[in-house]
Amino acid sequence: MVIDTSKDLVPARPTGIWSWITTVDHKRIGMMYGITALVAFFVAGLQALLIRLQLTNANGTVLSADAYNQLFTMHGLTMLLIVVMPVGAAFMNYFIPLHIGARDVAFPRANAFSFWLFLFSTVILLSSFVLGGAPDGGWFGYAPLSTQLEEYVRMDYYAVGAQLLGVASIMASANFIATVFTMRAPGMSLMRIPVFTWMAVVVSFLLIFSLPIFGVGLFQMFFDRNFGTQFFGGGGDPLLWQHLFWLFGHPEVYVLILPAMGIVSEIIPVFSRKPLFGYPFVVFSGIAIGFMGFGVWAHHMYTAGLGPVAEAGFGVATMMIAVPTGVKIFNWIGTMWGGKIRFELPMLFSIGFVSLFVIGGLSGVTHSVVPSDYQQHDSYYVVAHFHYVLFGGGVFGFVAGAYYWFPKWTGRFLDKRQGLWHFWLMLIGFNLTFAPMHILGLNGMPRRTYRYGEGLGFEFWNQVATVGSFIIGLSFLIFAWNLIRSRKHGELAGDDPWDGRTLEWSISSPPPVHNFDEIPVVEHVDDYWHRKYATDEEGRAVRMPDVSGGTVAADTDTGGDDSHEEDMHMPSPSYYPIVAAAGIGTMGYGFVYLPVGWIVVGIGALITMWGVFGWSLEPVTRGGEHE
Amino acid sequence: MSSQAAPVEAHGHHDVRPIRKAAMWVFLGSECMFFGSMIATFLLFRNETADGPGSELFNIPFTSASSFVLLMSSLTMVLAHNAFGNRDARGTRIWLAATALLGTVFLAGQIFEFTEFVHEGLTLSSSSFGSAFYMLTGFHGAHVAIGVMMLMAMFYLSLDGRLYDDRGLNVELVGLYWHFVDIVWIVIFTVVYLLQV
Amino acid sequence: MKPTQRNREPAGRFRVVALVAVLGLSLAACSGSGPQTALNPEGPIADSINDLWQLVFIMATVVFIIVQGGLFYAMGRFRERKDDESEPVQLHGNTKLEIAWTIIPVVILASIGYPIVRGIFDVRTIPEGPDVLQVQVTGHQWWWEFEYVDLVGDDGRTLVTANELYIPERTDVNLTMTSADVIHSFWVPVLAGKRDVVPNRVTNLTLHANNATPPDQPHPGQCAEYCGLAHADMRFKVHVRTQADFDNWVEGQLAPAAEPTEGAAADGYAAFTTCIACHNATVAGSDGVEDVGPVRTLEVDGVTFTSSLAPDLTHFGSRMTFGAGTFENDREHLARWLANPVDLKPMRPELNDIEAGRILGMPNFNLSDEDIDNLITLLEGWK
Amino acid sequence: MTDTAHRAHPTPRLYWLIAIFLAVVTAIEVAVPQIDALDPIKVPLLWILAALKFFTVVGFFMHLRYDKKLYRTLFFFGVFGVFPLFIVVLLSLHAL
Ligand code: HEA
Ligand code: HEA
Ligand code: HEC
Ligand code: CUA
Ligand SMILES: [Cu+2]
Repeated sequence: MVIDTSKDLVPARPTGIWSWITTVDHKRIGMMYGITALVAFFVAGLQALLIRLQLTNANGTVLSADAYNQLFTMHGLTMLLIVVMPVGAAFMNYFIPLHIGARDVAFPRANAFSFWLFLFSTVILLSSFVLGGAPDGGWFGYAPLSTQLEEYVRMDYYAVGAQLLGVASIMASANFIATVFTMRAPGMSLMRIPVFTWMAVVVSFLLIFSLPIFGVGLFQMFFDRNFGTQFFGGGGDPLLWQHLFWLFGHPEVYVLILPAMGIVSEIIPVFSRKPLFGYPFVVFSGIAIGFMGFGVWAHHMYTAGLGPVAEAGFGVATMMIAVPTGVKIFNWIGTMWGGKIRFELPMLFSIGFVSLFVIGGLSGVTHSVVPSDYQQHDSYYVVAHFHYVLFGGGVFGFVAGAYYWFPKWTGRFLDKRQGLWHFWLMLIGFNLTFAPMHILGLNGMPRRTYRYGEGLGFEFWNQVATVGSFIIGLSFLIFAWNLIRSRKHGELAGDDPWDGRTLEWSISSPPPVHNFDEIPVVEHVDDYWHRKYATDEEGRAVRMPDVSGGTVAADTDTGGDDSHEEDMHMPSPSYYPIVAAAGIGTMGYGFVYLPVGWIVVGIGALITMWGVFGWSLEPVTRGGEHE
Repeated sequence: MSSQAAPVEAHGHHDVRPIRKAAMWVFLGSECMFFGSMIATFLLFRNETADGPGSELFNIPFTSASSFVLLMSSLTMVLAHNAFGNRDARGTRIWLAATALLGTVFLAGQIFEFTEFVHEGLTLSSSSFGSAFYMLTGFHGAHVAIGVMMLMAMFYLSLDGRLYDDRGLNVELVGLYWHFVDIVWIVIFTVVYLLQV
Repeated sequence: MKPTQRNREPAGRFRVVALVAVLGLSLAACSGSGPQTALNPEGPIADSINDLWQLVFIMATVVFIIVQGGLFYAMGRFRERKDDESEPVQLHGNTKLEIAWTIIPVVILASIGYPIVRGIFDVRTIPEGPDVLQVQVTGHQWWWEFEYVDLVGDDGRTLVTANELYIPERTDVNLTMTSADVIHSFWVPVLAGKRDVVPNRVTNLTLHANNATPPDQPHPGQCAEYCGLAHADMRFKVHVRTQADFDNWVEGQLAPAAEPTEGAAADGYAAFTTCIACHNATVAGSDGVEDVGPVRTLEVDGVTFTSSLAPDLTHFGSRMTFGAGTFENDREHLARWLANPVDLKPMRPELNDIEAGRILGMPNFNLSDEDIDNLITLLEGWK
Repeated sequence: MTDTAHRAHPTPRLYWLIAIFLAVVTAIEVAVPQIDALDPIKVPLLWILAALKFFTVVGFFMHLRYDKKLYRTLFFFGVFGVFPLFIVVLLSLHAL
């Protein structure tokens, strides 16, 4: 893994556990997000398999109602907040600086802090299983059910865990926004940023503006549970929670899908050997989705009784999100059109994404038809819808990204044969699992039910779904094996294995600590491609003879000489971020177990102070003078 | 939270100050949503007093005075920033202290007000109105308190002339935060106090 | 330009066949099945929803076929070929095309805007007039309480029952609903969409059934909002009757239960004193008609709902099911219920607080087998 | 990228004037509820006055008038975003 840098002013890659704990390198932080999320995916997937086992037959007896309710709640929470969001964060951390030609994110230590806080929140949430019971109020924790049983700490875990995850995400998002807006390489105007990074920006804005609302809701839930306030119970209003939750919850679903859309927008051009069709349209449609995503939250509340006018308004607004989303779909197909499509694994998964996401999106549009949704709401039809968008969309997209960028992370390919098995099993298993749920839902099977009676005709399709879910499980076992093995033994890939278009392919695999020997000067969208290819009079790509891919970085003839850095001080490692995060995590546990927990809160506060003070007094860079 | 790292040289020709300011402004935008949610909650419950005490407890002259104090702390803050910009360490120090002092006076007023109200029977749990009122003004107060602490940290740094070191947190950022806390109170004062009487 | 591919490979053709097969199958599967389906409506409201659904489903299917068709076509047509060394034209976009595929979806969607809005008002209009049957519904963790506010017996009591709703055919029924604890949702798919039942709020739902149901095949319904532990077992039944049969039923229900004087039922009645801490029954005894258990009400937004601690048992014997529509009302199940309710249905009776009105299930009273037997005889006798 | 070309910063004199202005507006605000004649327009009037103070502080004390456009964009997303959202929330809960 260690690269020979030969120039001694280039920082070397440190090794050892301690170097990971104190790291402020965005690439390592990205890796840690990714690994945590992958582990969490297996945990949440295992929970899903238990759910499926329980539902295989009418009146299933595998799980108790109590266990089942905890499992589906944690399955949903984990998948959304601890799997898909962090996977997004993993890719963003790793690739935003590479995409915009920067050496790191704007605030490397805050970045590390975000990760550690995320990790501790994850630990808090998952540890609830063994410490008094996991949250069991559904992932959207509707009040007053969620505030009802004060004697159970379960929903305190929810309130605290989600709150801390929120803080971590807000910090990470502010970091990404500051990075993209202020640290782009010379020439990297906004309309030259790779689409993935654009989507990361949109996602960051969505989080920045939606998480505080959720935060207020969580505080209110927590106060109702612990301090006797009356936000949702008593004289309060249960629908207030629903508004606050979905004001966050709906933008959140676009937080989950936009990074995957960004990844697919990177992959499809590379494997079609054509630029993205209508780059500005794709970018603006992403921004439009972000804006519109804030205006449709109440489509989760059609049956709650908002009144016909509000329902009609939100119904129509919701439908219109199909428009910018459709633009993306059509532009992807437009990119493939007239191209030269190579069906490498990343491309296969991307096409899977497009195909399955359309199904999920269309079922979303049927939801937005309000009267229809009176029937579909809280039935398995919704479960089918969101797994198609989240799994068929999100997970397919992220897996595509993993196959695409694995060579950049490790310098090696993931095995193609195993990858093909993974793809086909996942595709088949996925459709077997979730397509039947449309039928179940329309035929009246409500979601979140730990058992269903005989005579309703639910057995057959449930059995199909269970079989399908195990096929998905198998496919991911193959994937896990592939990841573990290929890291050390995969086929060597070189720096630019796919003939890539964006800047990350211009540097070595894995990238050096400082990313770029020289900050690149950017002249085009897909700048790296344009360094390799010109177009002939017909508009076809022609490879330029003198530049060989992957070695551009070594040549020093690009860019002005003033961009050559004399000293390349990278931010120095620091353990204060993890200390501060651990302090806050400790406080979190204290808050769960109030009033006894106040002592723990106090201890946690002290640790946090230590971390924060140490952090602020510490010099910023190794070479940086302090005092 | 607010003391963020800044990789100075790592970014070559980038001036780090705009990066931090951008992050601060984004954070403030986010805070708008935070306070907006609580203000909306208060509006929702403005009449839900469960037949207990409600807005009739408000002492408008008193709160007007403390609002005025907070408003003027924005003036002292901007003067501190101005002095800081002119590399006038003494001026900076004096105005920082004045700002922290005014903030403390505001907090004292709020504590006084809360104890009054609790005596009258308006508590966090007495009604939805009480819950929303204390949550909103309480979180604002917490913001003021954090602001005062940051001001004192700046003051302390100014004593041994370390104010101009490159650091995650500096007078300008603290100033932005402080003004923000003030403008939030402008809205709260109107919505919670003036509109209710 | 590339040479056009004249001869399609078998692989391509297979894909098309597979696609058509899958689509056909899914279409077929989308016709309703089972008694709880939303796709075989039994009344005009569910019908109008279903019409809208069919419209949108067809629209979505067409879009689906076009998009997947385009995708698969592109995959087949533009895949990399071994013999072809040329690079593709580097087309960056086509503004006209892109505007077109922005506008077309807008038009499609706008075209269903009107039916949607009309549909909402169709379904949401609260029926009025003397012919409308008014029923008040209170959701409880985890059972349903129904009060027919306009149906009053000789003794001045309204008709109160639990978990099984009777309605006359071809009549508008207006449900006025609230919840005693957390949010529930009232859902009878064959008759109407669902409607949440929210504490502190009043919501309405209209039911209208075309035809009477056979006595043993009521329409199944279910709580559709997750409401905690036994949400899955918070079901109910809707019996549709001809007007005459309905009137008969009403008459029976309005009469009080008789206090048994001898035999197992009388012994059961003695044991029943435990039960009336929570359950009410209206019993005609030696000193007249009396509510033996607690009768409680809940006032929400000016509407007064009965909100009992536990299901009214006056006419328990006439119910087909119990435990909120979950178990057959027969001796075997009842015996298990009375021996240990939590064994049949998950509940949290250990958290009950009768004083505060918080009931989270029926506790185990460690009744003797004999008591159980007698209680069953009593309850089954109360038709 | 690094254009830090600000407009000329305001002077302390201006700051004092603004503070006086803010104090006057506050006085008006406190007076408005006392004047019965203003009752019909009290609510919009108070909102407008609050907005006036709000944007004066933001523009001058926080230098948003003089600073990069980027900051304005970032902040105004929050400021102007929050209003429509919660107006709709309150309307749908019949609280306005
Ligand atoms: C990745 C996450 C994701 C995404 C992207 C979406 C996308 C969409 N969702 Fe989904 N949704 C969820 C995740 C997601 N959703 C989740 C998790 C829930 C359940 C939460 C819970 O209850 O637990 C949910 C629930 C949900 C509901 C509430 C259902 C209910 O509970 O009653 C509704 C209602 O309107 C809805 C609508 C939509 C719409 C209209 C879109 C649109 O954005 C889809 C747009 C895409 C397309 C339409 C396809 C491509 C477009 C074209 C090819 C153009 C041509 C098309 C037309 C002309 C129609 N969703
Ligand atoms: C990104 C989000 C995401 C993803 C990827 C998934 C993935 C899966 N989900 Fe998920 N699901 C949600 C998000 C997601 N879900 C949400 C938000 C809810 C709502 C929760 C709520 O109502 O509050 C939900 C609810 C939900 C339900 C409804 C529960 C209910 O309402 O009662 C069901 C039921 O079948 C289900 C099933 C599955 C299955 C089978 C998978 C599979 O795809 C999982 C596949 C993964 C694995 C299988 C793990 C990998 C492999 C191993 C662990 C090795 C072991 C393998 C073998 C032994 C074969 N999910
Ligand atoms: C602490 C309160 C309480 C007491 C005392 C109690 N029950 Fe119950 N009972 C309940 C509750 C609550 C339910 C509803 C359970 C559900 O379906 O969720 C119920 C349901 C029932 C049902 C099913 C009703 C239906 O229509 O679904 C029967 C029958 C019943 N109880 C009989 C009895 C008998 C007999 C006794 C006395 C030995 C008794 N109960 C004592 C609380 C109580
Ligand atoms: Cu009641 Cu679910
Ligand atoms: Cu949504």
